[in-house]
Amino acid sequence: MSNDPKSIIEELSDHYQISEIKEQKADLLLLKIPKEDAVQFIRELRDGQNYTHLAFMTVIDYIESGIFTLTYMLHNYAAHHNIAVHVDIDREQTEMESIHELWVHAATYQRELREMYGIRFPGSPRLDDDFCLEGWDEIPPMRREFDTVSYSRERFFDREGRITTDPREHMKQIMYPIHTDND
Amino acid sequence: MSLKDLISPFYVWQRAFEKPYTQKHPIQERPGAPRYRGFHVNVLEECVGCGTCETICQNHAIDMVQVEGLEPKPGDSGLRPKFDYGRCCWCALCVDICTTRSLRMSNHYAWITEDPTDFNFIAGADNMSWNGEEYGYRRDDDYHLLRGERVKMEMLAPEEGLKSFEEVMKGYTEEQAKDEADRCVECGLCVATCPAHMSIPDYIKTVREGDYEKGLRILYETNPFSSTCGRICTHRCEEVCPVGHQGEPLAIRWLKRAIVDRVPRERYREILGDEVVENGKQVAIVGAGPGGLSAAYYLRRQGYGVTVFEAQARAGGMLRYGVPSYRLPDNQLDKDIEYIRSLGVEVRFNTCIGREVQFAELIDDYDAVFMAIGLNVPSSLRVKGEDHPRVLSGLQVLDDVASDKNPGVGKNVAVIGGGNVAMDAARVSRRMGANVTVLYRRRIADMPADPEEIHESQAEGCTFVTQAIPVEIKDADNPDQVTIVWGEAEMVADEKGGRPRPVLQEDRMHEETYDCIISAIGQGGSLDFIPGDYRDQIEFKWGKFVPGDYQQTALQKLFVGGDIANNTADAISAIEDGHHAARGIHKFLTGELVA
Amino acid sequence: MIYAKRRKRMSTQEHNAPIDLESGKYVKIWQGPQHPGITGNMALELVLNGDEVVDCKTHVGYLHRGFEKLMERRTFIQNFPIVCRIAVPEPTFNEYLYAAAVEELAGIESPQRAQWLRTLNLELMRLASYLMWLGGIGASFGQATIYQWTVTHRDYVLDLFEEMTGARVYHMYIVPGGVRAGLPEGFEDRARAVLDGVERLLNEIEKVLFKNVVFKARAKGLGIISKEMVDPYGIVGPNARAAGFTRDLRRDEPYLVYDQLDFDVVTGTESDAYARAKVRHQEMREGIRMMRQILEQMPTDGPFQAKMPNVLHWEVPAGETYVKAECTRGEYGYYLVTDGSQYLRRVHVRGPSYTHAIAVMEKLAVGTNIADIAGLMVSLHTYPPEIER
Amino acid sequence: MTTKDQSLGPLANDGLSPEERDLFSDARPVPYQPYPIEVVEKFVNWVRANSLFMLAFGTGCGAVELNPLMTARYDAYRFGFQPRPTPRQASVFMIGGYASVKTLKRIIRSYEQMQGPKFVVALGICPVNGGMYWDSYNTVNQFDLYIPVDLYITGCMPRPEVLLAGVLELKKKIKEGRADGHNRYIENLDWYKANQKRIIKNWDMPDYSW
Repeated sequence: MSNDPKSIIEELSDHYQISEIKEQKADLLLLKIPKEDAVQFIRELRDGQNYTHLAFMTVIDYIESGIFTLTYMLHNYAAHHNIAVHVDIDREQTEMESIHELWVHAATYQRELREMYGIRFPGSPRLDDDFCLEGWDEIPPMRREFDTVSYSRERFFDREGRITTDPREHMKQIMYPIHTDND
Repeated sequence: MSLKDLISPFYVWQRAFEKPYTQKHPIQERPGAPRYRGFHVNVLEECVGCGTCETICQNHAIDMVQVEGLEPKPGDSGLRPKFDYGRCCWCALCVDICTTRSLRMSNHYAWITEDPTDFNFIAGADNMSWNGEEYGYRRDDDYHLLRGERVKMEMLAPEEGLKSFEEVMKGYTEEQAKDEADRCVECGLCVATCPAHMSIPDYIKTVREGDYEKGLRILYETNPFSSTCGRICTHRCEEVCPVGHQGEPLAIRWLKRAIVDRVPRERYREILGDEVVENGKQVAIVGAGPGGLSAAYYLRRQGYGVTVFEAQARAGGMLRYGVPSYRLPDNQLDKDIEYIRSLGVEVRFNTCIGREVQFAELIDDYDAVFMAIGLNVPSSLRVKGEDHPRVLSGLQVLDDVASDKNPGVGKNVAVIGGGNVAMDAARVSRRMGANVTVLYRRRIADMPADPEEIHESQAEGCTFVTQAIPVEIKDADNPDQVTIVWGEAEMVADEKGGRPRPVLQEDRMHEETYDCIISAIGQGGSLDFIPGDYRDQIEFKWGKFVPGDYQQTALQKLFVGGDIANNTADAISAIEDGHHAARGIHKFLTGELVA
Repeated sequence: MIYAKRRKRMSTQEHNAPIDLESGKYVKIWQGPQHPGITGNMALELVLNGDEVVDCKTHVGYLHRGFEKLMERRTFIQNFPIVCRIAVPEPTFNEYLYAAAVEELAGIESPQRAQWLRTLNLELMRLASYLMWLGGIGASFGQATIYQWTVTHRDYVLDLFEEMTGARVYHMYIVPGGVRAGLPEGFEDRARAVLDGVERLLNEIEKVLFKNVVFKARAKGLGIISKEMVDPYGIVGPNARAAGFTRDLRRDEPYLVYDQLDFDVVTGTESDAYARAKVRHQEMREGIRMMRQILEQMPTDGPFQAKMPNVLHWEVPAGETYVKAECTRGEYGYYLVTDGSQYLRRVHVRGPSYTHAIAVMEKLAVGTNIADIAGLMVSLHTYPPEIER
Repeated sequence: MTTKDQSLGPLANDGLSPEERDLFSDARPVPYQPYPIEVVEKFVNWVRANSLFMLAFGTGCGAVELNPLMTARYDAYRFGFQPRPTPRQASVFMIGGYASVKTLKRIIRSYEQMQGPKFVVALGICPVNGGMYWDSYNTVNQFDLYIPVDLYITGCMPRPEVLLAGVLELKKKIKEGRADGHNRYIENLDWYKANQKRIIKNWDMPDYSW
């Protein structure tokens, strides 16, 4: 078995539709895989290619194109190499196969993603338990359309009595008030 | 388990005989380290209220507020940062970014209170116990969040420059312009100082973003002479740029040029979207200099019929005849002027008021008149013999050069004066192959000319003789030459606190002979064409108009501006006068402005 | 021998027996969030059969501030003060990783001197963090003296930080592009004195804690992480090293100047709480060794900050990277995604406590005596704030 | 704040199910009444001030500087200040910086379980005006809307020295009989409860945790 990440990917390309391969640096390779094959592909990397360590899994919200991109960061201890597996899933019908059987701690990540983004991972343990939040009844807070500032202002109130002045406006009002009031 | 394991822990008793760790009076004994990031201090006199600290604060802990006794002035907004210690996290980014380094931190850290609204104070202004503390966090000299060095602009080597009237400053490349624009902190202090109040931070932003079309639109909101100003503006904005406290200020003028250089003239109309809808009213403008044409542009945009009367054969006024083409190439000036004329502004050349057209006609025939006739009478040296034929005026020399005439300066020239006209005359003479000596009453630092101009003149080989006061001009042995007598001066501090005065030292006199002497110590205006009955209604001072709000005079239809009506006598002020008068005329003609 | 016997005697719970809370055989108790026997602000929901834990559920989120959200709406420089707050007792690693990730994406290289200063800062932080932890493990097994000593010595290390960076806890020293200042005058000598003091302390702790019969009796055999558990649970750092894995990012994938330093990767074999403590104890010595080398070899002049764009409108090119470092608990990582704007598209902070305090803790707690839960938890070295962020 | 209204009836406890309601007291807490004789009250205050028991609950990052405060170098014990593991024994609550909504719920329970008169010291900037987390969706910005605070110590983190100074300040305040947060809470209980319930969505505990 070759340890060279590129040949691994080449080898796997025969069976999987790997796209957007990018070598970010010597020890990090990014690639994308269709949703259907993702878990099988990750299993293959873990069992066949020695990528035994799941550093983390997370998601990137591309709200403008309506997708969530899941990232599974796998690590090969022998080769000291990371592969980031990207999987695009729909932003509205957010569901993804669970990988808690491959790594126990993946269940915790999946719980977090369920809570913070609303992604469902059927079968993942304690998935619907509260993780960080309690009694949350808004849209999941990490989704990009959630505006944390206005939420905080409405809910927790800033202390009153603060006023700020814009230097440019202030100078304008005092030094040349009539020089700009037209067109 | 062994006996050793049982006994081993009793080793702790060994410590019983040592000096205890406990600090007896921790509160008193432990001031913060010399670098400790404690409570803020601000040196109010050094702070310019640019608000960069407020911008960078990720916690919104800083408000810019008015402080009693501090008024806005050029380069200082008069505001000072007020800290909310219910927000501050003592990251000291505000200290790092502070343009003047006036904001610092003390090493005090104790503040306990019952009332949460207490934690608000204006550093330096409010009486806090840590004000003036010696220790505390300061930005390290080798650590910068802002760059103090300006991006250098490529320029013609002095020896090359001397050979022709080719433009000396080459302009920024796109890359350089972005790099320079990146230094801006977007505080906007420059806006108040710019006579035209251009939206400087906004157009610099467009350079950064590479959106030159938007940049041009922003420029034309306040300045239709952007190509010109991008080259020869007196850039008072740069003098107040807070980034300058860290080294050099932003090259605001050149960034303006960077925008205009990248937009072809043919696309102006399309980009600016100027549509003229005639409103039937007619305005006369006297003088096709920057002031007059600026007014023409803004009035035309609002649909006024505009007729410009120009005594010379070409438009541009002092920009055309007073600024040599190695600083402002003709085609660049034309770029600005052509666009204004393309909107349908009619210019009548070789038409002088009082000669071809009478003042009263203008007042009677037009709905309003804007007068920006400029200064074209050289000031007198007020020394004996100054009407010597070999004493030329700086303006005349420049005028001749601009009109492709030989001013005949000779091989050996003395230029008297320290302003931009003097520098221009000196450099033009150098290009004519003359050796040039510049005589100036005060020191180089006191010269009203742009530092770059002075620097370039020196680079091109002009000799500067400072603290030199002309005393007499007399005939030389050779009738084609002239002799000047000048005396050395000592700078004497002014009792009233003004700038130091040069005082002639009569025992140190010099006598030198030149092919010609170029006098360039300033200009005055001529207002003789205004008939007496009108004259009585208008206010004058030192031979200039004194306009009221919106550049209006007591003669309601008459608006004035430019060098003849202000004391700064530079292009950008004239442009603003024109723009402001256009505002005023519009208000006047729509009935909003009642004098 | 005696220790293993004790454990065996304890367990009365049948393997995989269903837990019926109504049966009266079990009792459910909460440890935390307000409890002296919990690390930080988190909670364990324990089901007990007698004093044996038969089920454990962790509850986190008491410290959740939504960092990843907040960082998405701050500019790159504005994130620099905030990242250190993610892991309170060990902020510097966050600063370094954030800076390193941003530098990588922006194509900035920090100068050599900054690299040395950063390494020194990280190693000092490791020492301070381990000292705090050592006190914690002492205290959780009833050895409160250790706690008094180590926290005080940690304070001496914090004094060094105060001199070097201007703050005790949140240093905000490693800034994208370099560091904020060089070392103050005479710092090296004071640092060496502190290191000497800590080294002496470590020798004493060897005698007072590691040879202590009580500590041995309680920590040995507690919370054994089998070799097979390590990868499926994502166990890293000293916890994995105590199980015999020689994995250390400082050696395996050297960053900063670690490739110029001479140090050993400490491992253990027993993989119980005692072994984990021992590994960390030994690592502190290695850390001190490293710091002495750093103080010796570090360049004392030259720039410590790279040329930076104007941070007020700093746009980092679109890209994505994962940067990691070996913190006291293992692989600490920052995953940054940028989209070419002034703001981050996404940041994910990978803290080792994430798995240690939840998946691993839930597994190891089962079968443990309730009295040892605190010790077990400390032995895994977890920081709740980095779980919840 | 609303007017002090003690004529209100028992607490509603409407967050609890009917069966649970029987298990909890619905009595309203009573404000602390000073001893009628001034000297006695002064003496009692002096005693109180010199045996302050802090609740060991690290609610936020501020807790990290409590460790040095309680250990050898700063040794707060000598000032009559020491941590206790349970609210029943504690009289001082040190709010360690920011409070997330989830923690706030536990803070309320712990605070109510403490024996009166009790004192609250808020550490750091976050309880004052949100601090670092002013825009976070999960941390409160003004802590005094939910629990009365007797003393604020600014800083991020406040150093052990200033914590110590804060303790001394608190002692002074108690001796002068001005530390009345406890009574403020009870007298304006409904106002505080309304604030608390507005942000704690799953209010499943009694209105006052006796």
